[in-house]
Amino acid sequence: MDRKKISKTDLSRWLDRIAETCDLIGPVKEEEVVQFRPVRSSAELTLDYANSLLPPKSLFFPPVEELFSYQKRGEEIKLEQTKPLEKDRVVVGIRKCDVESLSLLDRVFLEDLEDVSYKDRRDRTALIALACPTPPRSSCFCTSFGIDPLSPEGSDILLTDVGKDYLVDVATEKGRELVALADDLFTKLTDKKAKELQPPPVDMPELDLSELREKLEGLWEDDYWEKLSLPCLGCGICTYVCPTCHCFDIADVGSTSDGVRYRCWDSCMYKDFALMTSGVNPRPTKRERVRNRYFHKFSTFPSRYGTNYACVGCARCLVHCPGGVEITTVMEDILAKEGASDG
Amino acid sequence: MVSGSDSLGNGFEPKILVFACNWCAYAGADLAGVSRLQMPPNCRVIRVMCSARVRPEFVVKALSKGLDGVLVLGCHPGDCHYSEGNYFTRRRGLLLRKLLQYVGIEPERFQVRWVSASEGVKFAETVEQVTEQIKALGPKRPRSGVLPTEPGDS
Amino acid sequence: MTDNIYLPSMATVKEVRPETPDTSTFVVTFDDPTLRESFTYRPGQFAEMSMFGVGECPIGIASSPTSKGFLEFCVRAVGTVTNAIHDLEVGDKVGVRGPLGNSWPTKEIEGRDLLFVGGGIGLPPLRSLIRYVLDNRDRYGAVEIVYGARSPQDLVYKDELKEWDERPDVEFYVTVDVGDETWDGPVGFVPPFLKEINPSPENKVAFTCGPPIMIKLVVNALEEMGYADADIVTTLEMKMKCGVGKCGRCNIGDKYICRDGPVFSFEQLRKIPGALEV
Amino acid sequence: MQDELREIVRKLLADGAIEYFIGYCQGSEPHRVFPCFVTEESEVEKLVLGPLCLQNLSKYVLQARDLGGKVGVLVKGCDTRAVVELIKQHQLERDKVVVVGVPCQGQVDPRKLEQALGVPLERVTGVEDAGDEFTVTVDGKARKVGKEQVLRDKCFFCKHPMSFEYDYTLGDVVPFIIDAEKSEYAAVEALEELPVEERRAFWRKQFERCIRCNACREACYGCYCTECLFDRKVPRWLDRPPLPEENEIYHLIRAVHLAGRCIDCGECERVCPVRIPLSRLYKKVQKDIAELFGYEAGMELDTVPPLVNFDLDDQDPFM
Repeated sequence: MDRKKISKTDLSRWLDRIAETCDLIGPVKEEEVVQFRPVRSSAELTLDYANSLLPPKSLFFPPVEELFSYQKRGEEIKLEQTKPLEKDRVVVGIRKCDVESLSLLDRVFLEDLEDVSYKDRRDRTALIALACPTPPRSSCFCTSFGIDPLSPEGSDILLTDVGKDYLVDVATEKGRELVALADDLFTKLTDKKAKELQPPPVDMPELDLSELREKLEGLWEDDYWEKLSLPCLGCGICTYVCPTCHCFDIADVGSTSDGVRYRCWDSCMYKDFALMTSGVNPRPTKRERVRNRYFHKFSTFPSRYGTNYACVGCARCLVHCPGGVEITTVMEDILAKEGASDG
Repeated sequence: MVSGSDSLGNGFEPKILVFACNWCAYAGADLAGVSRLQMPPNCRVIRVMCSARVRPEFVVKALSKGLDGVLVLGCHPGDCHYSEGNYFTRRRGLLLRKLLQYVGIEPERFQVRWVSASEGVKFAETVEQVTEQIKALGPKRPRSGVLPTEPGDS
Repeated sequence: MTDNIYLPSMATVKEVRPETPDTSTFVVTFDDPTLRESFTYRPGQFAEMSMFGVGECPIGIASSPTSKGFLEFCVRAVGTVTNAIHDLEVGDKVGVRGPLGNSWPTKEIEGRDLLFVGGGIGLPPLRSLIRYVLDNRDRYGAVEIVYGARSPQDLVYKDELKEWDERPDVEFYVTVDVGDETWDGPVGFVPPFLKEINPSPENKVAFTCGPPIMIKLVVNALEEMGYADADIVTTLEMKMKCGVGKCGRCNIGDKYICRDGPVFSFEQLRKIPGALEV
Repeated sequence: MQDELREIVRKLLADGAIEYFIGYCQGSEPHRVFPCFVTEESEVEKLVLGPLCLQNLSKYVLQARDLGGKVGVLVKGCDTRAVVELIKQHQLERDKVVVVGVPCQGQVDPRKLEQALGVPLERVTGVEDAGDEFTVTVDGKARKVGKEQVLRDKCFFCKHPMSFEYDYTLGDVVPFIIDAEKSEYAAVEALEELPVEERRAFWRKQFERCIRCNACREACYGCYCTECLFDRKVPRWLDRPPLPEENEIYHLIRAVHLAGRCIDCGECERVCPVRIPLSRLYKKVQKDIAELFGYEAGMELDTVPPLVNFDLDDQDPFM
């Protein structure tokens, strides 16, 4: 791995140079909300931020996406597929938890039956991650899942704010190509020098989750879900701000002769999510829906895809839940349960 | 349902939805027809049993989905076939008109008028007047359908 | 399947056969001649039927892959999409995306005796396998079919039922919940009817499909008769959307019904939390 | 006051008078105060009161309607209007709920507080009412913050610091003076004065942002329909994809449906993750209802809601 540094002013120059050939995307603060969106110049970016409201999964799995359009011409119906990206993209400022979430989403969208538009976006996007500030926000808990918020793993380049400079870890070939766009702006560092600049590991309260899955799996029938679901309002915030949630709906907008089929985010917390036309709902009350969500994060997703857990500790759901359902408290409650009764 | 017009809005032919009460305006429309009164062809009439049948969401959805105007026609106050339906229409109309204006929809695009069964001429005049007003405003909204490329990008 | 897993292929309705007052069979062929030839599937798989402007709906393929060149879907008009499908006439276009999901076992059950228990609109998915078995008759043992519906007019595939009844190599039993003047056969629900027939579990695999309550009672009856969980196979009904195991709707345990199912043995289902509650 | 509350709830639970009590408790961090559901006497110690008790708990009474017994609920003066309106709209039977009224000296808007302090909220470990100001503990040190800086918008125009429909009450309000320096409808009026294109642009920008998480609907006490129009499949009123025009339909229909019901509890705006200024939409309807029909939601039990009522002399510009 190449380790370099770049001054903060040069970083802007470098990003602007990237923006000449690629679509540059990064965190932008508008009306007090930080969101990832395309920018024309690095001046629009807000790199001094905790984390974005919506996770950058939206760049790969957008909230609304056209799958294809259809048009009736005489007897025939013509389908027109959505075009791939026009330009390569560079996402700057993404946090490690969100980088990690992409590797979970990759399992869903790239394995088994491959989702072409997700793949196109993933393949054609370079990630310039931004190491988390020390101390991190008090609500964050990524380290509980074994995630190191200062690690370049999964991204192409990692930037670490070290005062007036950024420490630059170039992790991949894609990253090297980006640096090569403005090689003159970077100062190569010796290992020793880089180590001196490297901030100390992040100190975060850590939960021991080794027994979480086993304990949770014994709680299928537990009364806990009933009580946990009481403050839940049944809105979709937790799932929409979650970087690993991937549920979606497919819907046509338009007439029978002219329109678009969209894919859009959907939420397992909505009461009609699994409602069948027959009127049967396998998850009829908030109890089943809340239980389903936590099982999916901590048991069924990991079991299906062979991953650790399907949560990256970004704390978005915890911060935004209007009813005050806190995922960390849920984990603590599960861990505090005595032994596993069979469910 | 794209409203046809050239780039300058010339020749713009608006699409207007008319809800007409069965007991008055619908008959008024009929009378206008048999009297061979000239009327612009921009209106699509939906017959309702009472102007109070027109729920506000009918109007909101019609306008948001690209119609250029909505006209609700009911019996004159006091003449409702069901005694008091149009009094409720009046309250809702007052309120909805203000709300639509507030979110940037011109008041001409949503109108309520009282037209009795014998007022064939008033029906024709109302339709013509409303059509002219909306023509002058131009299309409600060029059909969007186009998405922002990424969330938050407007 | 096309490269884009969400893109349907265009097909044309070749025939519409009314089965019951609210259910019809739609015979469709792909418009692309290459696809028409190359399209393969296994009994028990389903496809998403697309009515543009209305949406998509997963429907089990009722034909057998042994009959080539066309697909049959038996559709009951219940929701928005299925009602739109019912408006289709011969020559109309429909989108078809598939084949999707797993299938009934066909290799594993070779040489064994087979019992099919269907209720109402639950017969079409079984029929795909029944036809497959009958078209490969020498590879399988005895075939018993038990079928029931609410009333005589709710029986689907009336002509085919007659054919099965007349075949010497098929034991066919049919019942209706409520009879009418045209009906002189047995009257009663499927589960007690099945108990009366009392088919031996010896070397047998049972396949069942129908309304959830019927499946539940049929499985109880089969277990009483001594069938092992592994030898009771069903196809699950669950809200499906994407059909490719991604949208999250049909999730039970670590399975997606649309991708890992819809066919499961009861041995599998018992291991999945919540699966039997559905 | 907190002790008094705990005592009342303890007694209600001990007597078996209620199935559970809906109050507030502290979340995993001190600045986070949430609804909590107390079922056991041992849990009453969790109950807290204070300027961060923001949620309108009346919403939660609706899900308790199917319980055999009663539930207890804590209401601030402003939330009482929701209870009154629910009774009036036949959504709630008065004798199915035990109302504990709490006097309120104004609530803190966490976003304003964060701005006023200039530090992230996570460093706030306590907010106490101190008359005309709040005492905020930041990093262990007490700081004074003027109420005019951090009060929730609605609190500037509070009409009911004291609950007015209750079974128990927790004392009286200590008077304090806040000069709002503007009318309750100032933000609405400012928009009303803009040219029509600017209003359109303003709202379009807001609605475009909406991700349709439904939080505004789910948090709203007035959204009590068993099946929401937006969830209905036949006829389909709303397409799922959050396209700008669909979002506009969603918000406008919600606004008309809540006309005469909205009590300006501010929950919709507070829970909105993308910060759409929804109060400005609902306040507009509230203003029109007041001006046109002289009605304010949730004030009295015996007035008739404006849209199921009429007056022969109502304005009539439709001749």
